Amino acid sequence: MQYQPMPIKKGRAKPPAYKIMTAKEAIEKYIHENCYLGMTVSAAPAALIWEMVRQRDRIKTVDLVITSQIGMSSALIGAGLVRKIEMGYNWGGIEGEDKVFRRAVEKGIPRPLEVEDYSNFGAAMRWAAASMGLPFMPTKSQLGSEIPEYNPKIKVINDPYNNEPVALVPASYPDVAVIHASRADEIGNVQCFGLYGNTDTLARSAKHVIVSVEEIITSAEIRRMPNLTTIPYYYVDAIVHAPFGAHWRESNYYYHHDLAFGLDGYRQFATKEGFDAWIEKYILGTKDWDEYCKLVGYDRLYRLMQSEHKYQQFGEVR
Amino acid sequence: MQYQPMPIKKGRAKPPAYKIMTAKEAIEKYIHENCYLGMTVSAAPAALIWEMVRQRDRIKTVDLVITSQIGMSSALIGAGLVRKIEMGYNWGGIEGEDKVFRRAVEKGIPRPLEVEDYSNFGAAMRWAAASMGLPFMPTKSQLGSEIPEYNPKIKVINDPYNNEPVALVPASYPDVAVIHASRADEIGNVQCFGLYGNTDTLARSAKHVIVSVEEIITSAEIRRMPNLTTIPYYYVDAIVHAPFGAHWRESNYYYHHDLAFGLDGYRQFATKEGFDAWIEKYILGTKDWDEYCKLVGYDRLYRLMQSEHKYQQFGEVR
Amino acid sequence: MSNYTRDYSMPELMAVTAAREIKDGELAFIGVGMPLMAATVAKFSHAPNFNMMVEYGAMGPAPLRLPMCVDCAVNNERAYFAGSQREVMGAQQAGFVDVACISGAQIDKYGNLNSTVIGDYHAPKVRLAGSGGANDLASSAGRTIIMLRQDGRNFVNKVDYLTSPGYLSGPGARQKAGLVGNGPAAVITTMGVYRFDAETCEMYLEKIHPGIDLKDIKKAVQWDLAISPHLTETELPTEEQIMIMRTLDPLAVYLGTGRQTLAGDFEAFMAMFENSYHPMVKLMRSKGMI
Amino acid sequence: MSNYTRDYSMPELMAVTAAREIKDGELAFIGVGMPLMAATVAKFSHAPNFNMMVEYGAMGPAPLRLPMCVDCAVNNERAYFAGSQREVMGAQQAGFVDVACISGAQIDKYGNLNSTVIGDYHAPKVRLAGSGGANDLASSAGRTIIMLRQDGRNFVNKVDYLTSPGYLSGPGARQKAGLVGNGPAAVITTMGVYRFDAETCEMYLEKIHPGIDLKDIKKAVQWDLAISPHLTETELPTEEQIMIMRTLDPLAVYLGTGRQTLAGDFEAFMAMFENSYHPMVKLMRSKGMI
Repeated sequence: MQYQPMPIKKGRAKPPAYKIMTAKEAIEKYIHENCYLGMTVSAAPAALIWEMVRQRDRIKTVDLVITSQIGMSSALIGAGLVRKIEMGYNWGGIEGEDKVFRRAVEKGIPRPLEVEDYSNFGAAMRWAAASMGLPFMPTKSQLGSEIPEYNPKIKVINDPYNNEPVALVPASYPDVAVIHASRADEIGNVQCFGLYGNTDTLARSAKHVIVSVEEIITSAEIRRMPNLTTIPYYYVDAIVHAPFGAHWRESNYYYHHDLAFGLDGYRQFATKEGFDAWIEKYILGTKDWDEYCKLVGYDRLYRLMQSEHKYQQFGEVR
Repeated sequence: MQYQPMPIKKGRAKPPAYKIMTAKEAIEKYIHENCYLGMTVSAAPAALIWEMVRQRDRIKTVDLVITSQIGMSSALIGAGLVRKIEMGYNWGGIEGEDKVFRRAVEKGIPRPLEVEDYSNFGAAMRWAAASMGLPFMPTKSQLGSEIPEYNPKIKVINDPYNNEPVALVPASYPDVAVIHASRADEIGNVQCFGLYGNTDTLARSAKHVIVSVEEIITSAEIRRMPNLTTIPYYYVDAIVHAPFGAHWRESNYYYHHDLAFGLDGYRQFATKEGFDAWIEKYILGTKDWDEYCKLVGYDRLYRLMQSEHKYQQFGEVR
Repeated sequence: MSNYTRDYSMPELMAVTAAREIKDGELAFIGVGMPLMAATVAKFSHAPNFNMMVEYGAMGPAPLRLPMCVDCAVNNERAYFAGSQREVMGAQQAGFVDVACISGAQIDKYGNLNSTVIGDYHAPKVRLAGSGGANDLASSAGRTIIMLRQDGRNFVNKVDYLTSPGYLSGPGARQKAGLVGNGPAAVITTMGVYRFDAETCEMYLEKIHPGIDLKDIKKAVQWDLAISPHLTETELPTEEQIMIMRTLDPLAVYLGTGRQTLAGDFEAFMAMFENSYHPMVKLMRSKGMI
Repeated sequence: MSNYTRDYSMPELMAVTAAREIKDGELAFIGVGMPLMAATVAKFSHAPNFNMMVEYGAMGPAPLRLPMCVDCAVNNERAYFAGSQREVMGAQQAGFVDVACISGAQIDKYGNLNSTVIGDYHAPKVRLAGSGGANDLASSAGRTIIMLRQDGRNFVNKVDYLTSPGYLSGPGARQKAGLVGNGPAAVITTMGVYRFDAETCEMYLEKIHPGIDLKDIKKAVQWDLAISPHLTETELPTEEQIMIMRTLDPLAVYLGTGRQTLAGDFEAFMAMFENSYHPMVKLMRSKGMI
């Protein structure tokens, strides 16, 4: 009787290996032309996005998938990198109207932008599905609205148990996720303090995951309080040390939102020329995140940190 | 033109009110005859289960829904309370074969027990569905096996995106969940340290939730590290202060599994007479959890606590 | 109780009116901006046991400063829970949220909202933010409070894109669509307060803001608006309610011109925190909240 | 490397044989009992960068003592992650688990397992534990290692209840059923080691344990068992591998009669921790793990 030993296939788990690299290295290694890029709003992965803008001539085009986004997606849109966005919300939050997004959708400036709309929870459930290896998730959102009518990927069916309508959303498996978090060890165990939105499920859905963090800590520190680990190492490809890496936005327990800076930026984003000048100064004109921070001013960043620490710091669990 | 103001319906959220009561009070208030009772294995809600056994003449019959269970479900089964069990696993773990469960299923002793089988994750996804208000969840488990053939509640369909098989499980909304956790404040914000299995989703699925805890803490302590809150107050009806409330099993960071006690118990559970004598001594013969602890011995419990603390304690998040 | 005041702005009146929709002990889903101010007024006055959820994963915060966005670190400050969006959004889909505040650019007589596009979806005149959480809350929250500017053109016969369901096409339509929540309870605008007829599900005018002319309201609504036979004037804010809002948000970032003031002025921004810290501490102490 | 030893028990041989199936850097889903001993041997010898997941919500523990169950506090000790079952079970369904150890009471030639009932489901001769996580891991883990006692009656033509899928009815059947994982890679029993033919998906005997007679194996299998033309004897445990297991589990709770020893004897149980603490510290120090 014949026999032929089974070949053993490789799983998706990333190894517990040294994963620290620069933003430049991580973006070069994982973000390629026509990449399907996942991103979420808590916290803002500014250090990684700025680096993508610096490498835009190489990257050329990405398709974005977000739940909500404020600012980061529009930096990429304004820089001419985005062909399509799958989204729940893309606007300016407290900084107001997102003219970059409007120009792209309404006028194709700097390039046409295709939009695929979901509700926030509908968009979030796409990553919930992918994070568990499922082809779809049901939701009780989006029903009755016109969101499914303009987005054929959302399928309204009668559930086979109660015969009541549910709206299915398909799993989203981004090629790469870019995430900003509180801290990580060098093999990629990541902790997100405070509210972190969909960061957890996004990391579980993407084929490759780049996480920038405020602090690198030892694995021994991770092991002291494993309940705080939100993204275990096996999802993570690269850890980028980027202190203040979410500025102008906030990082829970680290520093406060720099509203003065954000409002000023959005004022400049009102025109294409203003946007171009802004990224020329702050992104293209700086060679890396440290230079950006110097341009903003570490004294200013430090004051934002003190402002946050006045109100909250993580500490003893008694 | 006529008008008739809309009546405002009440939501499901429990109020942020004082919720501390004794196990006796909580079981009397929420557990009634024919109750559909949810329970999970981490941690073992022994103090609450013992109280149910004490009140068995009043309660008479419950239907259980679990993912995995070790010991607690069989205490109820052996006490003649359980008509049906929906489950992934019900056995003795390290304590070995569950003769109580076997007697009930194989011989109807002390009463016939109907079984509805799922895989563990299949069972878990029923609470994942309920916790988000969904009628069902898809899984990639259970496919190809005979589990769905013997359980018509599991429906295998081709998913509408890739046309590949998925096994749907229906949401499970228990009437009451009994849970043991680390600590809670008096309005019912609950923290579970260590591994807590499905405790989070079970609490979100049940109509009423009773949580016994090792420690009552202030709301100010909850507010110091809100990332550690696993069950927010709005799910919780009753908080029962039950130190060592999972004995003979363990409570992460509090005390170790009492294997010597558990093995001895399972040895006695091998016969109906042995089981009856055991519950007579430890449960029916004690009027409450404090008396049970005294019978076991607080010196012994304290040594189990020290044994756990030698290896791990929660503490500073640096 | 403090006295009514006439020293208020229209956004302040709207926020206070929304605050009055929130009951003590409720759980509410709140976005930043005007809903946040409404929630704060409620919490600091008649509803101390009310708690708010914030979309990106926080519940029950008790901050001493003004949150900047739904994912802002401030929402985590002394919260009962912080973590994932799944928790708060899952809870609301499961029926745990009593009340939610939402908005939109257009509304129709059934309370359906559009926050996606003005004009054609595929060639929009104005592209807007998209649903965000509005559709989710409109779908599943126990009830919704809708807040929007009434600009004369946005109370329309048909919204250009139905982002967030009100009563859809009328009686029974929400149930038929499979929606969990009960739909809109009130619409609070720059002109008045509207509710919905239990039988027809149509919006009617319940209260009119001080100084607003009923004729102007009728002109600002495209359909034939029903008026309550008990039409009254909107209750004025109290001095205390105004004090609460101005203590938390002294520069009127949310209810006035604060954003213009702060754009590019870091020192003014830092000073805002410095100057509001002690008044906030004092206010929360007086309420027994710290 | 330390030398091979003949001072071992059959459970120890099985655990060591399973340990050799685990590669460095892999992520494995491990239950307590024999799989835990296998995982520990792997971690402390050839696979220091391998990490285990435990079903009730832990990953990467590095404990100084013996875990008692899948929900045991020990699994949390110095872990990389602790929390919900959803994390570890979701990860495995999504394809992140390289290898998992499972078991059952009956097995057929395609590696299908029964851990639910012996006899008729509705009137069972013996009711067993049920699937637990076994079905989930058999469905979705990258590969599975099956460990079970071979008692002469449990290698059957047809399992009484198919709890955990092996290759189901043969080639292509897993894919057709929609299963994510690749199915069983090895079956380790009290008699030998079996693998599966890539073309037919049928189990064949690859290795025979020292002292076991091939004729006895054939008698213990109901179907016509294929034998590898390269049939060899199972590699013996090394002295170090045996030392590791006996340091972690000095009373042979999992691989011997420890449970009989401890039942009812609290002092013996406490002494087990006391006595194993320093040897475990010394062992982990020698491996650079603490």
